Amino acid sequence: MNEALEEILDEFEEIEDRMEKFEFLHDLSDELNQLPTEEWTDSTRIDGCQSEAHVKVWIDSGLVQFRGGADASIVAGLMGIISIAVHGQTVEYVRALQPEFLARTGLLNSLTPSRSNGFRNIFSRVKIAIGE
Amino acid sequence: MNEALEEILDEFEEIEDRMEKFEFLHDLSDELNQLPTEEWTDSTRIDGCQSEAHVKVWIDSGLVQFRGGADASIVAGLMGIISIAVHGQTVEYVRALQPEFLARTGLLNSLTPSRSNGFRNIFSRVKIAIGE
Amino acid sequence: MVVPRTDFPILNREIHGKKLVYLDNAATTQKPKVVIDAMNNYYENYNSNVHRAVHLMAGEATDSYESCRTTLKNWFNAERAIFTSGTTEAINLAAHAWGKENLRSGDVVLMTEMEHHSDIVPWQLLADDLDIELRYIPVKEDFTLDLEAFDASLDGVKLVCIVHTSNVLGVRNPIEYVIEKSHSIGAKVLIDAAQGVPHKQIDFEKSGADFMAMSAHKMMGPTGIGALLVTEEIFQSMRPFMGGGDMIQTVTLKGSTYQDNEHKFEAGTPKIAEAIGWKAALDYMANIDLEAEHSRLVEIAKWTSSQLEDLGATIYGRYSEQDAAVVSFLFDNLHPEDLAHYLDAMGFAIRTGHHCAQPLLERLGVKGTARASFYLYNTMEEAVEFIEAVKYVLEKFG
Amino acid sequence: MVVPRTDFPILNREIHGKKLVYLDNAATTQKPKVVIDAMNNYYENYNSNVHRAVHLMAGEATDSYESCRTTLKNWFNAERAIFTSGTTEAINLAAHAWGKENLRSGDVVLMTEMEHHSDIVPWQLLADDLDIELRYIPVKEDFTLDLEAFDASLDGVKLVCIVHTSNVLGVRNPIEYVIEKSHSIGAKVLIDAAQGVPHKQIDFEKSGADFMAMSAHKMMGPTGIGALLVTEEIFQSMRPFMGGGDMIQTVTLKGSTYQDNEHKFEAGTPKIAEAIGWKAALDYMANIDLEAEHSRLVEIAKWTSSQLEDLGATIYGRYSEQDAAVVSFLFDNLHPEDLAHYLDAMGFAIRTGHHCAQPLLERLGVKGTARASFYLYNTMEEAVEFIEAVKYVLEKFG
Ligand SMILES: Cc1ncc(COP(=O)(O)O)c(C=O)c1O
Ligand SMILES: Cc1ncc(COP(=O)(O)O)c(C=O)c1O
Repeated sequence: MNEALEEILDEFEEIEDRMEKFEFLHDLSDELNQLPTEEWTDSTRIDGCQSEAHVKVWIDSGLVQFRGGADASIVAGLMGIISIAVHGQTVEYVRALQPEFLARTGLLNSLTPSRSNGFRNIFSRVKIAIGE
Repeated sequence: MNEALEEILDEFEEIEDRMEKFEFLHDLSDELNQLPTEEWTDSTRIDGCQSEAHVKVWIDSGLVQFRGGADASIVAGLMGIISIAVHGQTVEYVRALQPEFLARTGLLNSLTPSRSNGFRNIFSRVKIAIGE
Repeated sequence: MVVPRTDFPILNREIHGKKLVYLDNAATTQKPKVVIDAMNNYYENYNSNVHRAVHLMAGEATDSYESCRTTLKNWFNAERAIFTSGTTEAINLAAHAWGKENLRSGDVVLMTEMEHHSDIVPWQLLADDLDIELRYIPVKEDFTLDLEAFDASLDGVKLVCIVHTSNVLGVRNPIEYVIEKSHSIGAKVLIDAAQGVPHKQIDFEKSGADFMAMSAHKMMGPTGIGALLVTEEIFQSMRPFMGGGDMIQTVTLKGSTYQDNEHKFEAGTPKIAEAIGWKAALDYMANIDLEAEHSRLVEIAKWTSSQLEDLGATIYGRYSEQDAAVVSFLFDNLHPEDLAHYLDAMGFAIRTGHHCAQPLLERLGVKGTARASFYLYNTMEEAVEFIEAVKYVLEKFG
Repeated sequence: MVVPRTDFPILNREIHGKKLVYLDNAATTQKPKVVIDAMNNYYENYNSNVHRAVHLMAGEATDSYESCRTTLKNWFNAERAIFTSGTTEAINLAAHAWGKENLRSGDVVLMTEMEHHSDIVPWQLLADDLDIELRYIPVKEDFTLDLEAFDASLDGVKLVCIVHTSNVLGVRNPIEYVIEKSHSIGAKVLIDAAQGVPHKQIDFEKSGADFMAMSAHKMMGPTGIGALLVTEEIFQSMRPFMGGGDMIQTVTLKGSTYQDNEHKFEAGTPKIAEAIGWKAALDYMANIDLEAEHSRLVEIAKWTSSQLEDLGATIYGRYSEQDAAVVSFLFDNLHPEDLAHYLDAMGFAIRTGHHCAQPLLERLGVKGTARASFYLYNTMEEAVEFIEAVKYVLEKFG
């Protein structure tokens, strides 16, 4: 796990109050390279969010590129974390990364990939993009 | 309720041991006017017994006539009780009779008319025969 | 009067360290202890298969199971009550067992835009098989059905499928009018009563409906069971849907004959514990003054909606006396999914999304709503706390 | 080793003042406390609808519900596990969702004379709709399938439906042979594993079967739930059976698109508490040495059958190592229904009748049998008591 990600997850673990966690998460959406709404298509859409959530993941010179956008701010914040986790990282590094790190935020009410849980689906999209 | 029936039900209530109840019941099948097996037809068949159970009920000069036959002896015994209850009685009398008296034997495990509970179905057949 | 909250063990639950305020009752309701206990008692004292064996526990289980049917028939004044796994299976049963037998090429099934997916998709699937036409009664700006459009759509209609009370709007539909009008042209009427039966004791026979579908879990009963009520006339015109044990009279290699009672449509080992739990829920409801409770809840919903409106929300509903205490709303500047997460952090359970009624939401011009739905154990205090919480969220994230 | 009988609250039950000896396990099994507790825990602490809401309890309920699927898939090594209300609905699902889509006029479905009604009637109903032919593999004098007749019946066969273990005879069928042979002519195979799965951990993928149906209640789980296991290939060739909530991706008035996972075949609010209870049962089984237990039970059955034979009974079964501990028997001079009543008076629960397998009983030339079936919590002592009780009955009423 890269240092920036470690720091953020440590920070989440330190915050006890769930609303404060959300405030912190809110700020993380700034870390996200925005995928402009013009580029939102069926193929960028993430299932399982009740909001519109889109990501685009590709590999450039062996490094994972991540852009995202969402109309719900919590989803955008989680995209921010995922971006910190994978954007600009090597494919090998991302391959080794397991989605469980998201649980350390303490914000996931459910671990099942499903309609109400797009968070994991976002990360799955990354995994698919690197050919897993 | 006629006297003979009352006596029998009292007797059942006095016997505590269930096996003894069954022995007593066994003897009651002798009280039954037999419906000869030659007369067993689809229309005499009682549903809900696992055994072959047949009854024929008709009215003669205003009095209910009951004949029955069964290859299981408990069913034959219960037919014996029903015969004591209704055979030779007036239609009015039988109309007033409710199947609940059978419960006083303490032998019914279930009160629901169903596949495993032909006893009530036998009595229903009597009720149908008198036009209820 | 509120039902004793202590009857519901789950209400002591803490959510993220906060007291639970459960406002997702249109999705499923909580269970009183008597319901849980009735099922435990079955499993701990007389668990047995039904209808089949002569031993004592089989008799007890059969009596208990069938007494749920009796209770259900009495509660709804219905001639026939077929157990299903819920509203959805009940409507699918109607589509297969009645629709396939009784609808012909060119016949029309008329639904409403307000239907839950469970009362749309079975008919779409049926239309794939039979060459029938599907039509929909539109919803007006005031969230009620367009009855003029209904009147004008009846040509060729053989079946009208209508939701008693909308799970999104809380609006209670004029089923009396729809039934009368439909019958006058010889069409049958199916009522999706999933959201109607939890709040009101409906007289099925008096309603004149031909079919009525419901789920136990939305009326304090367990998951996994529901029912289709039908008239005797409909019952006699239904063909077996699923085949198997318990629904047959005789089976030979050449063919089978079927039971002539409800078992005909209840293939296999039935939902025994579930029926027993449902009966306990109905018995529990019988002790509640449902009409008074309903008024109380609608008042709470009305108050809640007006407060939300004051806070800037758009409200989807009207809260007349007969409607359900379901408040659908949206804020311009706060995504409902975010709101639901923030509220969850404070202990409030609400639902957001399309509520399995996408056509209705499309008509409303939105992708989803936030929905707070109230039930017997909810209090005005909880509504007040809910509004406070929404205010807090708006201040912080709005 | 016997599983701790104290794990099963019901075993303390008294029947007519006598200790319960429950020998009706082929009809349904008793539940260990952990199963009952798991469902209570759901209802008392996180009852909520699944897949739909973001609040905490919805997440917990969804995780629990889906983890039952994971446990099930792992236990059986299956790619796809679709929840149904039981074996019967599972087979009906196969008939509707796969059969209707993949069978053509003239195709043959081959069954056995040993099938439970649940694996006969769905195909008879399907044959009413499609112009398909039904054939049956006969049962031989030694209570096994006539495999030569099977080999000779394969012409035109597209699907073979076979019971893993007979609920009447206890005979375990040579499904390996049947699967291999069927696949060699391109036919699919459906296994009715209702009586197989309680006794043995079956590797679905390794078995090569295409479909496998089962009920939770026969393996210590609750009523109201079961599953159809299918291969990915079959899964992809199945069309939705029932329509409604949870199985759709999008619904419009024009038509709908469906989920691409198992939810596609699980319309409506699922059997949530039931899935949670079933998982607890599977977890409980995982701690039992099933193979050793199975040998122990077959030994008991073999002993029981030989004792009954000594008492003059005709025995329908053979008790080889792989068979189930199910003893079907008949006395010439004592009607089975009478016997069951007398035994009930002494606390013994056995089953009598046609066991939902009328074609098999017709082949055996009898109307019904008495059946004692043993499960994990039964002991050799109980078998001894059972034989004593039968002797007593014979002396008194035989
Ligand atoms: C071999 C067999 N198949 C199917 C079934 C039907 O199972 P269920 O009634 O749980 O659907 C049973 C049990 O009765 C059975 O023993
Ligand atoms: C109006 C309406 N109809 C049908 C359903 C479906 O009920 P179930 O999921 O219990 O089958 C629901 C609940 O989700 C509903 O609110």
